Amino acid sequence: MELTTELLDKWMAIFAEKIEANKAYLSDLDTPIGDGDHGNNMARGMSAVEEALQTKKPADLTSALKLVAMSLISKVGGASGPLYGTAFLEMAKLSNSETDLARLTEAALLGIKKRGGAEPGDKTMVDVWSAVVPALAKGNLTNDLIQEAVESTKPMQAKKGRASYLGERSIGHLDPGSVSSGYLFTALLEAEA
Amino acid sequence: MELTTELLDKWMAIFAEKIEANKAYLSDLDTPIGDGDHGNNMARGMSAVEEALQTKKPADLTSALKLVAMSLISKVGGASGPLYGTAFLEMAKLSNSETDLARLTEAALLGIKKRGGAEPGDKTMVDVWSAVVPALAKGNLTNDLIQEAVESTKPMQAKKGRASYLGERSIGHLDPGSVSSGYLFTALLEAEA
Amino acid sequence: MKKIINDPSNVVEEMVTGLAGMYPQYVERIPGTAALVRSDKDSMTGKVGLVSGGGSGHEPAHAGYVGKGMLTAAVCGQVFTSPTPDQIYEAIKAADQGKGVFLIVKNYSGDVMNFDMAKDLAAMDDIEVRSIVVDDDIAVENSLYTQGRRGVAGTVFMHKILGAAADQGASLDEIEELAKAVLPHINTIGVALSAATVPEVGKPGFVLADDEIEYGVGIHSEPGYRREKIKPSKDLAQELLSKIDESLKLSADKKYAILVNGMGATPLMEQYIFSKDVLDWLGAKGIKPVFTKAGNYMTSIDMAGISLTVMEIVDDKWLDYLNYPVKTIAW
Amino acid sequence: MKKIINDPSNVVEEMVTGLAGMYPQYVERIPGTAALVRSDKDSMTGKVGLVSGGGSGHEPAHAGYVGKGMLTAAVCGQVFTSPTPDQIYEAIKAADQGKGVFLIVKNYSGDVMNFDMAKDLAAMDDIEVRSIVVDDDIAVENSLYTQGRRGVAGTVFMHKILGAAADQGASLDEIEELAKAVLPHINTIGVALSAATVPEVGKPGFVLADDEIEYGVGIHSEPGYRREKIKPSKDLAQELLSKIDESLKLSADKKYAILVNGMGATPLMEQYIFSKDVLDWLGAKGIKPVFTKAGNYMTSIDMAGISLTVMEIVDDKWLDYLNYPVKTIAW
Ligand SMILES: Nc1ncnc2c1ncn2[C@@H]1O[C@H](COP(=O)(O)OP(=O)(O)O)[C@@H](O)[C@H]1O
Ligand SMILES: Nc1ncnc2c1ncn2[C@@H]1O[C@H](COP(=O)(O)OP(=O)(O)O)[C@@H](O)[C@H]1O
Ligand SMILES: [Mg+2]
Ligand SMILES: [Mg+2]
Ligand SMILES: [Mg+2]
Ligand SMILES: [Mg+2]
Repeated sequence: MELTTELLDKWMAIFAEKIEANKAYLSDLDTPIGDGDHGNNMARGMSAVEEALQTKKPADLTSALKLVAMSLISKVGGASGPLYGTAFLEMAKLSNSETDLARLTEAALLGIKKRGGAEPGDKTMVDVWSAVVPALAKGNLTNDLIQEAVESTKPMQAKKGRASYLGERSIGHLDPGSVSSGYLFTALLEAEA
Repeated sequence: MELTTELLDKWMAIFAEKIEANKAYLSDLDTPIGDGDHGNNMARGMSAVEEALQTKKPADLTSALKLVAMSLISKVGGASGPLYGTAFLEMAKLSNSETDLARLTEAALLGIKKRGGAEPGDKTMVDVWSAVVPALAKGNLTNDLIQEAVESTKPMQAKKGRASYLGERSIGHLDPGSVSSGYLFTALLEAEA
Repeated sequence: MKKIINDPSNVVEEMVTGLAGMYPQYVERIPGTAALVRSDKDSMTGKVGLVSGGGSGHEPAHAGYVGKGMLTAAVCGQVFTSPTPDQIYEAIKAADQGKGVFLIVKNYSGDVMNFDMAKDLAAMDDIEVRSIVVDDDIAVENSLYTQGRRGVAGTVFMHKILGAAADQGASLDEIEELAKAVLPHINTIGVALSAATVPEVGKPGFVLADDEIEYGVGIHSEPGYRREKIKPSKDLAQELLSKIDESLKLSADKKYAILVNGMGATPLMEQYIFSKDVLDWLGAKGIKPVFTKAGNYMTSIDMAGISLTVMEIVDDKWLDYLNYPVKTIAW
Repeated sequence: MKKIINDPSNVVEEMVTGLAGMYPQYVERIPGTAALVRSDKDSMTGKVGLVSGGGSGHEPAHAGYVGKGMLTAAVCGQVFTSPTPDQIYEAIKAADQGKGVFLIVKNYSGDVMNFDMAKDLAAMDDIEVRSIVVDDDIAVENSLYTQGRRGVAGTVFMHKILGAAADQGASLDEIEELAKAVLPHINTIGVALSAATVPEVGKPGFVLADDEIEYGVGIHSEPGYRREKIKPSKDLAQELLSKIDESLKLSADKKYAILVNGMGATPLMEQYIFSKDVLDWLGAKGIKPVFTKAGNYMTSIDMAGISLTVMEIVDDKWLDYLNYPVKTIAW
């Protein structure tokens, strides 16, 4: 499937809505195994993304992706800011030559892994991204698959990010960044529909 | 009546006992209108006085009074230390030429007034001392007179010391320094008896 | 009471030992006392000695201000209790270089009397001693019929100004004159969010509800002049500044030094926010202070709260003194 | 939550304004950012720039260490939240004098990633940027399989040492080499009596009972390794020192620098008492530290508690760097 500026706009609008609606929930998830700010961080970032897209109306896909990336990078802070920012920046870079969503998200995932050094199983957003990206390539991404990937982080022990300080005590909690990444991809499915 | 080293020893021993027995009470009195340490201050001082008298065994009245003064001065601190210390220092100075208790306490009272600037009615130990000293001169000092002088500080508004910060709120409380001075003079009566 | 201490009755002894152990380059303990004198003896030669002190619990005051360009010695009393004359006397002797010694005393009856007695003791040694009694706390009505205003954070400005003058060779007469000239121009007032807990007492001096503050509390948790619901920092600044304004008649034509002082448990974050509100209030009046400082300078153990000191700089020399370099732990 | 603030969501903005307003002689705000750069531009000329920063709430870190001989610029993130790359990038640009810029980053995933991204941005401007990630908190097991040790109070020693070297003209290569050499010799560990309250959150990160303490708590109130009843200061010192001993193998033949650090609400009285206990413990082992300091250097808003940093001085030059004079608000 191809990413267009129209699709990106729709995607981001739906993602922003989901984040706003689940802001408190995301921060609550971040409380026992983090510092309780993931919802606020993401909400701050996505409202900046929405404002930037609406006021600057970027002409092409590359500028639009770059705008999303820069808004996230400069507004979210913490760990999730540079990670989400890197994801969109990598998509922006590739978008000059490639607009296939599977290829773009592959590049994004590579960027996230490089930026944060996390691998699948470390209880981070990488767990969701690395389940979703191959499914996108195969054209079989579903809400169920996303949900399963999100839930898979619950029994994991964190190896990266703040939750890793807790060692075994991180087990039994959903990873907040995985939950927000889940919203990102369900938003994509809804935008495509 | 004449002050001798024997009488002074007895006087101080009884005073020290009274202070020790009423340490908590004196500090409690100092809580609503002061900083809650008068009992501790006096107890620290009087145990130093007792130790000094017993270990150094001063040869004459002047050295004994000086020893009492220096022990109080160096151990009590706060407001009551220099006041009681000055009282005994003034007695020591005069004791070379004079051993009459009325004359000695007169000098002590003058010293207290000069050191602290308080006058009768200011709700300080001066209220007790200035009732007691003339009675000593007239030979009619009684426990009742002492008690009356102590009680007289209750309705007063403090004009000196920490309690004066409270203004009208100092009314209705006994002045802790007056209560300890009361013990000093009842101890004297007991020592003489 | 949850405190990092060993024995509540031994806190001053241990604190002084720790302080002297950590900062041998600045202070050394006078043997047999809880008083500290400058380690840098060369810096004292030929100069008037400056001695201050008081009850402990106000750290970094007073020992934190001992060093070249500021105090010569500081005496640490028991917690919130004036030091005794013998200790002050030892500090005077250690500070004396034949040019006389000047005492900076905060206006509490205990301090005033104990420092006075120490003065008497020193006089017997032919050490010339003068003193100033600092009473900058305008929360207390000044009156001939009470102990008068208390000495609080503004005392640190006095230390700094006299310290600079002494280091530049001012005589005892000149120091005394300077102290008297500066004194009426220093005004301080504070607000407390919670009271201090004296280790030996084990509970706070008073208890404020979770949403209550008290204006005008002293540095020993003496009661203030009004208790009310917590307000935004802006409003606290407004309250304290208007009291100071009444007293100093703040004007855009004059020069001011500002000290925002944390009481011990108040984070710098709050002190800087409050500082902004103070600068904004002054700015609206056209006043841009010529000297500003924020931090924990005259604390009240673990009290949460803040005090604001405003000093009118009547003579530009005073500003030079404030800016004069020092070697101390805490200025 | 009782705090001297106005709007919980605006504390960083107001704090930075207050700080810059109170200390114009040391720092100035980089327009449009929450970053502060040295006012003394002359002191920067021809020197490697040193930039640090992180979430706010650690005051006086990091802006309090900006000035000649120490940091060139500091970036203030939201409370306990890493600053964003664009802000760090502005600080890098302001600090760059053509000799390259060195970043001192505390080991938190957010900080590491945001500073890394800023580095990428600067690379596009042909500014040479290197960095060190400080991870001195030995309360956290060091492991390839976790984020690793956190960066805490020992970071201030890194600021000081690199700052002195930079001021003396060290090249970017030399600074990087020095940073790498120093890093493994800095060990820190702390104990908390209460947790910090982030203004926007409004309640403490965790709650300890009136007689409980927690060892190994981080500077964002991250959980520690053991919770138990409060102990005397001596025992706390013993616990923290024995952990450090395990890691550094303390020996009378080696030289050490010590930093006793208050977490924000802990009075200096307690810090000095704890310092005495630390010095006593070391003394019993025949160790007399060559550099010692106690105070609030890397705080956690209003957390009550203390941390102890021990650094082995492997090269005497490091001691010179620690003693090198600086012009900052807070060192
Ligand atoms: N190194 C990493 N690699 C990938 N994802 C990470 C990493 N560190 C943290 N995360 C993700 O970031 C999320 C936390 O984000 P957030 O709470 O906004 O930042 P912070 O931890 O700085 O407060 C985690 O739930 C996790 O999914
Ligand atoms: N200026 C003064 N003149 C006479 N007595 C005073 C004066 N100031 C205080 N006192 C006496 O001292 C007593 C308090 O002593 P204490 O509690 O030991 O000292 P502090 O007030 O320094 O804590 C008061 O109750 C009062 O009797
Ligand atoms: Mg978080
Ligand atoms: Mg008292
Ligand atoms: Mg007292
Ligand atoms: Mg965070």
